[in-house]
Amino acid sequence: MDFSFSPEQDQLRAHARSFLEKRFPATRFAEIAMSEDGWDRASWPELARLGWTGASIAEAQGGAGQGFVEEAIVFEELGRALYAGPYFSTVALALPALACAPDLLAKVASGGLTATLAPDDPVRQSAGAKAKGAAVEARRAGDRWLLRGETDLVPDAGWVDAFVVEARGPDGIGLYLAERHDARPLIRVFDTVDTTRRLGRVTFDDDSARILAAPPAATAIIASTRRRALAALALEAVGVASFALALGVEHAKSRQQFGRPIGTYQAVSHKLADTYVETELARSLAYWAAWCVAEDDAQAELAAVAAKAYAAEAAVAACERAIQVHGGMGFTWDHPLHRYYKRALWIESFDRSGAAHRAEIAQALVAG
Amino acid sequence: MDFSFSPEQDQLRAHARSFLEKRFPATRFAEIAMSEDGWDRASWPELARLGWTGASIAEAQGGAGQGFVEEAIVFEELGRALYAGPYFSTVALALPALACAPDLLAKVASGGLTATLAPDDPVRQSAGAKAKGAAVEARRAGDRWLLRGETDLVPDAGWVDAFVVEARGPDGIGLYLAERHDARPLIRVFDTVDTTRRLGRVTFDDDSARILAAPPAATAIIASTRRRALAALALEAVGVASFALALGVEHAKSRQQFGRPIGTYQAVSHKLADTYVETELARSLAYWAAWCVAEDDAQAELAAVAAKAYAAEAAVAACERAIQVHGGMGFTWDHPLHRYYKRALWIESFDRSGAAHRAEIAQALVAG
Amino acid sequence: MDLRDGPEEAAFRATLRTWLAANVPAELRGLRGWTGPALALGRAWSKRLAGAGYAGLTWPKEYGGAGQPWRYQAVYLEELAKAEAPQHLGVIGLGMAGPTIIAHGRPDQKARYLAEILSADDIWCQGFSEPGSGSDLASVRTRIELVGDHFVVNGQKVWSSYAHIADRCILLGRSAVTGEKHEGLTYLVVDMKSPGVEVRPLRQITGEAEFNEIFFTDVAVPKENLLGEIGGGWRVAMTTLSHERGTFGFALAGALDVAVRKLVALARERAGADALVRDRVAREWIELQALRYTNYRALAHLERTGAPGPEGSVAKLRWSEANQRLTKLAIEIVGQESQVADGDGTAAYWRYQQLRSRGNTIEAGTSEILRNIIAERVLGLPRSR
Amino acid sequence: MDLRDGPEEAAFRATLRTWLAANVPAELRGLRGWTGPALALGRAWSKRLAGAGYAGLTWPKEYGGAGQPWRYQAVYLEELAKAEAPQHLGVIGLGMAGPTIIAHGRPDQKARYLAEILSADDIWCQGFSEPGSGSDLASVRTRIELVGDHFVVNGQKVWSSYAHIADRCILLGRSAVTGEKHEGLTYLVVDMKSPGVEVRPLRQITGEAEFNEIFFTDVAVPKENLLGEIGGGWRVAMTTLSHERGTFGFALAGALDVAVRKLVALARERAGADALVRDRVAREWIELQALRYTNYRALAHLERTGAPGPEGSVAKLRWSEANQRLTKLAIEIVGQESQVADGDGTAAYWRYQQLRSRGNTIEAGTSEILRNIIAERVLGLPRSR
Repeated sequence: MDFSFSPEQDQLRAHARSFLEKRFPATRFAEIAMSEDGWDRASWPELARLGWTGASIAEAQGGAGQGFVEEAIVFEELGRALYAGPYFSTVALALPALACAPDLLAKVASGGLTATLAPDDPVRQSAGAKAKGAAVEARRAGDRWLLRGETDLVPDAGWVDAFVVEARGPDGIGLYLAERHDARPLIRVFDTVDTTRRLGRVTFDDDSARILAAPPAATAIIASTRRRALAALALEAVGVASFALALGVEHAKSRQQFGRPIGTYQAVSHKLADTYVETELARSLAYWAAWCVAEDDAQAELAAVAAKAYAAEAAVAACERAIQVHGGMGFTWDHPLHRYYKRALWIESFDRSGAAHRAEIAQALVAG
Repeated sequence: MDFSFSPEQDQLRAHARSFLEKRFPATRFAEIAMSEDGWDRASWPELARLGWTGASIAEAQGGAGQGFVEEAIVFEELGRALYAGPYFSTVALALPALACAPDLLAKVASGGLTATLAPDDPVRQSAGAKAKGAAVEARRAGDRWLLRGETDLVPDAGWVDAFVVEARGPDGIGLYLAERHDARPLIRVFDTVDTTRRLGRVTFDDDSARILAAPPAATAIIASTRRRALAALALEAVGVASFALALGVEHAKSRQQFGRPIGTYQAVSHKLADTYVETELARSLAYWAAWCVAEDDAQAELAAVAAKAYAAEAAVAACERAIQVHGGMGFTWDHPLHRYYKRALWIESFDRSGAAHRAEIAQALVAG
Repeated sequence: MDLRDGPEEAAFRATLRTWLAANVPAELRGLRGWTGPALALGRAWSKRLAGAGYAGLTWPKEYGGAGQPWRYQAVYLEELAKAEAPQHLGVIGLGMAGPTIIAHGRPDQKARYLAEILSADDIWCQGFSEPGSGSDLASVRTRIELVGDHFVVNGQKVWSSYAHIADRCILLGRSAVTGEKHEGLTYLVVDMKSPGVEVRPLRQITGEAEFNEIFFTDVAVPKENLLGEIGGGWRVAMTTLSHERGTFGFALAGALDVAVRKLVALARERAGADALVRDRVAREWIELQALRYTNYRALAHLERTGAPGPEGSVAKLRWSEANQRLTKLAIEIVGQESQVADGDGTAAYWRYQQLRSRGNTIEAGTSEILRNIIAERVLGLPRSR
Repeated sequence: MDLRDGPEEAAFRATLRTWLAANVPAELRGLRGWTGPALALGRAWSKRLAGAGYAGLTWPKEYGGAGQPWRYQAVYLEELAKAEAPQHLGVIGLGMAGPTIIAHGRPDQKARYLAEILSADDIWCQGFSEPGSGSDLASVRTRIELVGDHFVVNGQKVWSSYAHIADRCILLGRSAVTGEKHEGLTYLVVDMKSPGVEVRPLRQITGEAEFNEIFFTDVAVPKENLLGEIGGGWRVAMTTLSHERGTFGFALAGALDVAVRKLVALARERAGADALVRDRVAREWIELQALRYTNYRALAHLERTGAPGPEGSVAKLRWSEANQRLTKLAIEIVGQESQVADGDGTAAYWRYQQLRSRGNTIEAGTSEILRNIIAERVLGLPRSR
């Protein structure tokens, strides 16, 4: 029973924090968020060189041979720095499927491939797409496959080199890789509230794809991808909440009203204390989920669902309290808080609502 | 559009408050609550003389010829004074059925008859009774009826002179009057948490009863009784919340910690401000419900359900915050707060939970 | 007690409702920002309201008002909200500047300002908050110096709605830096076209600019624009703020009524069977009724005593929190699509409303200050500062 | 990072679990109050725990403890809660008085007191809070005067668990009324059988008496019972309170674990299909996991640094609120029958738990004080007082 990070892991965190603070100060990430592309593409090779894109990839494929706990540290720090770039898409959403092909892993580790997941999940489509019954179908063509159909609300769709597509073939849902340089699907990037993680619609029109996992194997990969994604977002949310708390505390110490720093008022200080408490509880859940995912523990599913539900709500509340503590200033476009808030809302909306996640947990408890 | 009380109504309230404060100071009601009987029986004729038992009874039957708005004022003040006695049972629960018989109304107005309602509602029975499928059946015997069966969690069952019984006869549910002096049902009074309003089990064994309303008419009376009862409890809850607030404010002004009255701390003062706000909102809903009930307005059902759900929760929260503001002292048996808290919990548990009441409202909104 | 409209109110409501149905231009519904073509539409709409007699309903007849009791203003606000019609652009003139001038102005000031407020020829804005003075209004630092026959104003105001289109500004500034801070304040009417006045829109988290910063650099204000006395600005400002709260609750409950109706429709369409959604929808519907009937109680108090009670603070506090919960529930029902700003009308509508709602607990008195007011002025608790 | 028990912990846990299964007398489960026959059972149980080596797990070996790392105490608390076994009656001696004596006591005091704490021969209580000094401990007024070779104690203490059965009391009182209030405090060990000590049970809203008032009237306390120095009581008291928080979180999470399991069973039986109930049950389950893993993080910190982190305050704050919500949900599921105290076991159980839970946010540090501690000591915000 030892719930502490190793010295190497502590060092990874310290290094990540100082790298990101220098590389992406608040002024810089506002620029990036408002840029056409929404991403500083030059940062990707740097992340690869730091060993982050290949953290859990075996050394034989050019990775660092570590595991999800190390990736968890990176997710938390990227959340804290509001990093804009397809790390979540590539490492949380696409990597489990890419692991079916060692050549792809090597490309991810080296920074040569970014990817995302185009899910076949009606909950994760827009109302319009749901009405159309949108889905992607896969049809064999020699040793390749052809994809046809539409998938919606795909994270980072405009940025990535490749799509891992959950597509329906003759035997059920499989996982296919559509690389942009030869598949050329039609991509529409939406005007997303969190401009640093834009959603898009991807339309395939008999585009060429490679199969990564056939139906029976794909199911397990899809399930493990969801666990990774939820745990990763829980960690990002903890990073977001921590930073919002830090901004709120700093403001409460310096802003004066009625001749005293506003942090002397319990209406302010107790709100920040609650943020601290919820952030720490979210952190405990997120680290628990990370460990369960890393160890493929039997509790990984429940832990990831619980951590994401709790941490997302904690991050949203942390940003809301920080905005309130900042008064009018926290409501302005020029202050960084709203960008954190929008990321927190993005995280909260991913996969399913907190209520739906709690319903999953209750099902396991009450029925089990 | 005039949401104010008339001068006569204001006077009724002022008079009620001063009467109750003198008649039942805090020391006295603790004595009453801890007494074997739990009721100061001598107070009933006094209430009758004040015109409260017959407030809405026509002058021809010895009543005051007023309406539910006047009764509402009395309910609020009785709640504030934590009056122990079958006013709620008699005036809210039994009166609509008793109105079928003018002779009974005159007895209520004069203080000569107290009564309660034994409902046929599975939700309002204990788990034990539910398992037994308890219910009361009515069988004709000449011009009288015989009742047989069991009903549970009947308010003030140990005190009243008569039971209005929802019993199943050959044509459905009707309303019957079983007077204690001739019916003699078996009554078991439970050790109720709020000792000033004890619940009991009533078992009829072919006991003689008089029919008040036959099946088709009874349904409307049962529905209107529920509206009255919910509105009355909303008003009681407002009285309870107001008094708990007053205790909390007084304590916050006088209790010193760290060299200052604790009311200077926002952790205390904002809690009390929230109690004030919720109490005022509950009051608005309760008065609205009272007016709707008095006018038999089309919105009476929704208003009564909404007011009871909201006011009960507001009263519970008001007491909880007052206990917290009082610190350890608020947690002791000798302080009056816990009696108010237990009444608030009693009110909250009556009929259905707030969640179930909100489900009724949602059904009307979403389906309607 | 009678919660139905009396015959006169019923007639006024019916006429107004018919008038609104016929007169609210379709292109005005949901308009925000009052820039470009929206501004022209907004001005025309305000003049139309004024022309039909719906401006200054409660102003005394001697100043061109309709001299009606407060309940008419309440009905007006309810019906305007129900029709989803935009406010009169001159709300600050009608609700704050005008009543302040009526209470504290000299006859020449009344003659000069009031008619143009009523006719919607002059749009007014408010210059109270400053970057360093949000909740603590008495600490404003904008300097007012009397130099010969005019005042010279230097400083910065913030969170000023309508400033970008305003003709005049009610401004609270500091004329003395020594002594009690409340006693060094002076209240002026400033012509927004004066040299040295610069307005910069303040972009908020929704991406839109609804408020402004106003910079005053050596702005000359004629001496006759003084309202009240030099050093007597605090008392005048309190009049302005008390009028802000008069029937404010009706506008808020009206807006909440619209929001609840849209929420019910959304829930019915997309989450009709979800018990958790239903519970939260019912909560907001109950909260709406509670605010509505609290407003009616406040109105009865206002009409009887002439003074607004504490219910204005109650309504603002609870409305803001209800609107935040309600819009959050709506985006939760919409799901991940709520992150798409250019999605269909429903998603984009609720997304805007939800982000905008975060300002509700800050603007026009933070929730913290409102709770202080209730604790101190209503409950009589000792001051927390 | 490894969230599984290591081999030694696993062995300790397995042995303890087996021992508890064999040794917890059925009639002890759920006992409260420690009066009459319950007291004899409780004393016997405490001695049995001590005899099996489960008292003083983390105390140094030189003082008769097991000298184990904190994780053993954590496992002990988890398993004790899981078995629904009552606490050792000497918790105040083991967790507070003993460690304080080890830190501040003279060798003769250690020799005199520690062994009897471990063996459960002496039960201790705490005399800190007073009617006028709840949150503000430094303001205690109980007078301690040195008269010749003994102290004379006069005053009143309150909220003292176990006082009605205690042999000794750790008492904080005032030996000087001038100067800084923290500096006039003195810390004594008082024999509860001394003449002039009177204990009165304090009946609480559940109807039971779990705490006591202690009245001291001219109680003579030998000079050698002084712990630390005259006027140095504050520092000694801080040691006592910091030990209260060491692995306190594990006892709380253990209790919550039992409560959540009972809640799940209740929900399954009586409200299995209710989506609102399910949502709230899942919330408490998640909260439990969050507290559990926060405890593990705290434990890692404690073992590495030797000092408890802020997580003790976090655990106490959140456990108290969770227990209040959870018990409220339970009585809501039970329905109106929850008002009947003599109903079946389920209704009466939850009714007691729900009423008792209202004390959770008051006892052992109010939630308001815990939030102050977090704001000031963890976040570094300025003091609110």
